[in-house]
Amino acid sequence: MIPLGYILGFSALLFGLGLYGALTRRNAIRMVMSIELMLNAVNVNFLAFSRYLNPGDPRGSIWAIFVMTVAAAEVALGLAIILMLSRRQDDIDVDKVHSLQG
Amino acid sequence: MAQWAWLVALFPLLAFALMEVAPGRLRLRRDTLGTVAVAASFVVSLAVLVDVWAGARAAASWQWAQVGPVQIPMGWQVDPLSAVMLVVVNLVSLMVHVFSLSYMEGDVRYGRYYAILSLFTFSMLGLLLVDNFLGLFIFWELVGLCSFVLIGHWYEEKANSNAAMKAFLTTRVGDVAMLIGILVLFAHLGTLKYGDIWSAAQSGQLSLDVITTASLLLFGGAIGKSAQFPLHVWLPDAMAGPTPVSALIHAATMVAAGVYLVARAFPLFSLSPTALYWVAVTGGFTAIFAATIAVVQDDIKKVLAYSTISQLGYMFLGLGAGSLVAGSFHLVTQAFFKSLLFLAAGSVIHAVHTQNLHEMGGLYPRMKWTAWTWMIGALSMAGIPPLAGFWSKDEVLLAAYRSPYPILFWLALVAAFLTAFYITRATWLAFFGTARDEQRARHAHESGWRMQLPLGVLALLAAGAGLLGASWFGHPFTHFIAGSVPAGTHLAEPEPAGLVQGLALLAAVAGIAVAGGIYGGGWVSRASLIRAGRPLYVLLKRKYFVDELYGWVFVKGTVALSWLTGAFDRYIVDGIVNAVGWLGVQLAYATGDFDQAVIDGAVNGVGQAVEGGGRLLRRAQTGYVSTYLVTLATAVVAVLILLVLRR
Amino acid sequence: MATSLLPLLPQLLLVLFALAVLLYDLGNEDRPGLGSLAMLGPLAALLGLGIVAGHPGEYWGRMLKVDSFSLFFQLLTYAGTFLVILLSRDYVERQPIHRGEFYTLILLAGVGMSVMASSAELLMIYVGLELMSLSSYALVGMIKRQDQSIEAALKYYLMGAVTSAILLFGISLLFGITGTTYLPDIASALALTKDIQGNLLLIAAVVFVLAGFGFKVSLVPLHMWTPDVYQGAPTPITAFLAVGSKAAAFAGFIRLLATGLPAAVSLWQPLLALVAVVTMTYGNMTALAQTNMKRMMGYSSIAQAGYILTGLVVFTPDSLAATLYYLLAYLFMNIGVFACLIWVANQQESEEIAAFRGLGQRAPFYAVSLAIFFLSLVGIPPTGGFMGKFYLFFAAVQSHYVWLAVVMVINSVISLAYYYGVVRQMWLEPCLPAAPGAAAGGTSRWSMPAARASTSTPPAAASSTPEKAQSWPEPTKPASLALGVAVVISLLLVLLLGLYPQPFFEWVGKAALLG
Amino acid sequence: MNTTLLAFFIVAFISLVAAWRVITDPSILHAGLWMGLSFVGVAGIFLLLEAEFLAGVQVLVYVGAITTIILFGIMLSDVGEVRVGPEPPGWVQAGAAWHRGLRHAFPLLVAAGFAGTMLGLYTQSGWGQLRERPLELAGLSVGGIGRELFSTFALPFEIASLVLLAALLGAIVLAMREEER
Repeated sequence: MIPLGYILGFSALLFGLGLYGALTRRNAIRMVMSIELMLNAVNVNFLAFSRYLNPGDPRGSIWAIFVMTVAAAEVALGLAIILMLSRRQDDIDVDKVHSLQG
Repeated sequence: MAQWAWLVALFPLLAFALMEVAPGRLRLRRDTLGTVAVAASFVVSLAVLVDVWAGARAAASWQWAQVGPVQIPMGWQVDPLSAVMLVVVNLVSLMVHVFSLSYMEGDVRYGRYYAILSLFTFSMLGLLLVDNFLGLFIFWELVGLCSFVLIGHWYEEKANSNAAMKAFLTTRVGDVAMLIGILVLFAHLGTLKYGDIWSAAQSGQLSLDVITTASLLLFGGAIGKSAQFPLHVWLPDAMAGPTPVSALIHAATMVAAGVYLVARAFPLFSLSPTALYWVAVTGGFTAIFAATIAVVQDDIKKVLAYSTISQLGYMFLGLGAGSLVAGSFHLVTQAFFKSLLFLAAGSVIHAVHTQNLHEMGGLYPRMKWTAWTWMIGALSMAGIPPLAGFWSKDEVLLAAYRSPYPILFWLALVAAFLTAFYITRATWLAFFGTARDEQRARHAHESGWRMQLPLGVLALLAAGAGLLGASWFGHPFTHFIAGSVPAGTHLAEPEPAGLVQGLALLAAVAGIAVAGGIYGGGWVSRASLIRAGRPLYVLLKRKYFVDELYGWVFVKGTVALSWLTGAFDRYIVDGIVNAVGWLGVQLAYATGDFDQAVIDGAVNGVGQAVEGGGRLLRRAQTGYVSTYLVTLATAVVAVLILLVLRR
Repeated sequence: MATSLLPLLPQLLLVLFALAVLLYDLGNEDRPGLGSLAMLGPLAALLGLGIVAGHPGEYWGRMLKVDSFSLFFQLLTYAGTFLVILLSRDYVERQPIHRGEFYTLILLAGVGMSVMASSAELLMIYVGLELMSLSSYALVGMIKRQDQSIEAALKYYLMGAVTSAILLFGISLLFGITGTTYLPDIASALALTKDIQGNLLLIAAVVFVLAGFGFKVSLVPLHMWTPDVYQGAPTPITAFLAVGSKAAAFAGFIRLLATGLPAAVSLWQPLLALVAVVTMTYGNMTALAQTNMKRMMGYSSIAQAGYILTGLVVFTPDSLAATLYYLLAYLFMNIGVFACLIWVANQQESEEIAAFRGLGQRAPFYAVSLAIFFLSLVGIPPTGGFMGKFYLFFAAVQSHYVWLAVVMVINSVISLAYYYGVVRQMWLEPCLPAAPGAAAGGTSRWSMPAARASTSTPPAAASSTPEKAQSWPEPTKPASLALGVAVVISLLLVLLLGLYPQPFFEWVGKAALLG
Repeated sequence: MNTTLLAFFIVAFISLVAAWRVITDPSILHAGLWMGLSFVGVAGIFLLLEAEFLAGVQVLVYVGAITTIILFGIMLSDVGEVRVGPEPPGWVQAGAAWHRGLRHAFPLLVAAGFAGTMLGLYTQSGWGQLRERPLELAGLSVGGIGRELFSTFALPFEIASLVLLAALLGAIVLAMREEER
């Protein structure tokens, strides 16, 4: 079978990729997508732990369901904010938004 | 009567509250309200003192709060030390209230001035009455707050509000140490009450290290509040406030709170030779340090400000030398003569509208009352018997003389000389000689009874209060004040020494004489020497019948003599006087420069460094969300890697 | 009754009022009394809290915990929510804000906060945190006509989402290590672990989880959203973030550390000690260089978070109680400051510190109150802030964290300088004339749609002659009663906490046991 | 190498490559689609973990809902890819340098540092080579999850609905076009 370490490694890489995207991209929507990748990695973690370390305890699955729910809500709200931004300026470059500083 | 002592603090508090909420008509009479309240307080405090003198004590305490197993009490107590201070504070405050009726008349914030004065009086009395360190700290901050508001009374002038801020910030530096000192005691003993702490310390519950640490930290607060080196820089600036405020807060009461703190905590300090040593050294150094600066000040209030710093140094010297009496006695007499000097200076300033000594002069004929009362204060401070300052300064010098560090005695003696010197100089420049500003001098006049009465009362006390501690009456003050510390406290009350008294008097007289010589153009100068020689010359001429030869010899001899005396005068006396003067002035400028460049610079520099750091740190806040995210993630991952690698 | 609705009463009432406000807003064009309806929500919740207080225990499958700790933070939350709505009443009239949604979201965020405080299950804490956060993101961006508001919302959202993912990653590791997310079970599982120090995965989990909570309470270096969001958000929301959000996050933080990770104290204690020192110093120093009042309060709140954190670092029953006491005082002094700020901003149409010029003459009541709130923030007696700091110092010194106490005291001296900057403006500088945009209406970023402006501003503003515009102090708008009430409430409590702390000491002492 | 492991490698590889493309694909629209693929890959992992229900939910919520919302968002905001704009203003030279350094050097280091450290930790701990334990179907079955969700976790479930309400409300208010009055 698949060793637990492989799955955790996959999730760490996925999370790292998401983190990299969130840190480097200037397009707000792309940043949101990267954050979703990170959340997916977390879900993989939850399920893996649930499956390997606590079989029979549904807590991991339930966490995953909650994370998905909240993620959906988060994306909806985030897109609304980005939409608002796109109406004020022509693109959604987060680096163009820096009037608050110092 | 002692059990009613809390009334003393109540009156000014009520007055303040009334002033703040009073409706229309009453609001206009805030001056009367404040004065009456302080007068009532004064009467009560007097009764309390009489009672306490007769042996009465009173205290009350209740539990204010409880933190886990630790109780925080709140309460008040009267003992000889606080009873005496209550009277002093009330009296000076009353005099300042009366004086201000005239001095502050027509001021834009006249009503507020009285309100804050009442609040200050309340806080100061509360500081004296409380029986625990937490209460002390609270009132300590409150008086600081009132001082802040009053220094900045004329805040339209930017310099004034800067001075207020400087005072507040500088004293807060000391407060940091003090609060930590209090907490150290609290953490070790679980109590804040004076009595409990004293008995715990004396019964050996605290190690010597803890006692020394706590004492020195507490002393940090005293250094700030009592403007000792190196935290003294705020006091001269605090002269930006109205002069009566300087008399009350920055001469007689609030600045004395530091001395009061050390005197109050004397049972603790006296257990630690190290702590006492540092108190004495700080005091002794500050005494001479500030005195030399006072010598060259041109602003009459600045002279008095440095003088106050110097005198407070004396008090710490006395306490540090192990004599509770010396410190507290000088505290009392200084309160009288220094507030007197400030109020007299206020009277002068009110009359001539300048604070510059070089724009005064020749005021004596027009302001005799002010001049005489000033001179009583000046002589008292210089230490001329039998005025109050003589007796208390004598105690300090004696304590220093008998202490393990006699070098401090000689320092104090030089400071005594300088004290006499600068106060005489100021006296001369202000009241005597020719008027250097005719315009101002011509319009100078006394300002009515409301300003003259306080001067008179304080002059009486500056002259007579010393008798309380005079050896002529068997040191009644010594026995009285000893009742304010627990029985086991080690009090070094040295026997009088004629040598010390003699030297002190000599220093005072010499100071007055040298100053009179230099500034008054008195007997020391060439002209007066010749005048002094002339009777001899005439006498000789009369006694020995005039012979031509003798005549010729005498004429020639006289000429030769006069040339000789002239040469002596020109080269020797002048030289010495000039050298002394020059040295003094140089020293004063040097210390003054040091004060301004180094100490002020350091204080300001720390402020600028902090602010500059703030500006630099601001740069990191670029406004780019990606910067923020990278910083955040870097921090988290870096901490993770560091922690992991450390295992 | 394990699933009784009774222990949920306060939260339920809050939700009910949130829905009522929403429905009323939908169904009614004029919406009179909308603010009052919203204000009733937290008041009702407070009443409900009184009933719940008699029923401590765990309900709903251990998801809901009613103990003195949760009661304390619920009370803090509801009081904060109430005061924030009080602050908003005037504000929303002057800004292009959708009032119904605004109040609803405030109430929902309040529910999130109270959920965070009243559970020992990480899942509940997480869901509560997200409810609070999502509502806050939206609330921050509510002034849609202002670029700064949008910018603040965007920054807050992006950073919040990333941190939330990091927090979740940490929780998942914790779940992997202990097999549970119920804090007491985590604690007992960790208690069996022999080598806590050497458990590297636990280190990773703790670091990530701390980052998640540290972000919400704005600890350096996770603080960078704070000044920007504080400045850009609608002012009542800034106050809400400063008091409500921070208190709730600290509730979760304390619960996590004290209930879940006490066994790992050697892991997080040194780390948090360092962070606390850096946080207070950074916040105070950077605040010195600010010119915008809200931004300055942002940095001030960072510094305050550092003070509060010391209570967790010391980690004794006394220090936790001190933390709670400080949070209590912190609530009222901050609300007070923001109430004064809103008042001034209404008058001057500016939130710069310079707008406080001459306030001492123009409005002595607000000026003196603000000065007292500042004294409390600095920690000068006789205010609640002093008592809180004193308590914290005491707890620190008692546990031989003297150096931490020293750093705190020195920091409070630094903080004096920037608060003084405002005080100086109030008394030293002459009055400003009324902002030029005030009468003309329509150019400044404070302007509102003409339609609403004409209904809400008195005709005096339109007909004011040039001479009258020159002669300040003639307030252009009537002073708001609600703001005055908020100031008075805060003032009373700040002084009460400073002068009569005993009942509060007892209360926080009990709450800090987390029993 | 057995088939499960092989399947895992394939799925994981697809998912990671898709994730990489999310970040790097020049077209934002394509990036959205890549994200959907990555989510499908994660659903595949769930399947391999024998969490069929979760895999289904993953496809429904992530691939079905979230990817769609994001694609809609891309269309609605009607913006192309962000082009490199001007560098930050000069007044924050120090800040700007910091910023540039952060932008170009740090993120890779941070992300790699994160993934590397975590991989190292997993290898060191006992988890690395841990194989599956016998599956107790009761726990992970749809019925088991459902029962738990509506008994033990009923309260957070209700609060999650409030989260959705708040997000919905916020989204509507923020995205609503103001009619210019």
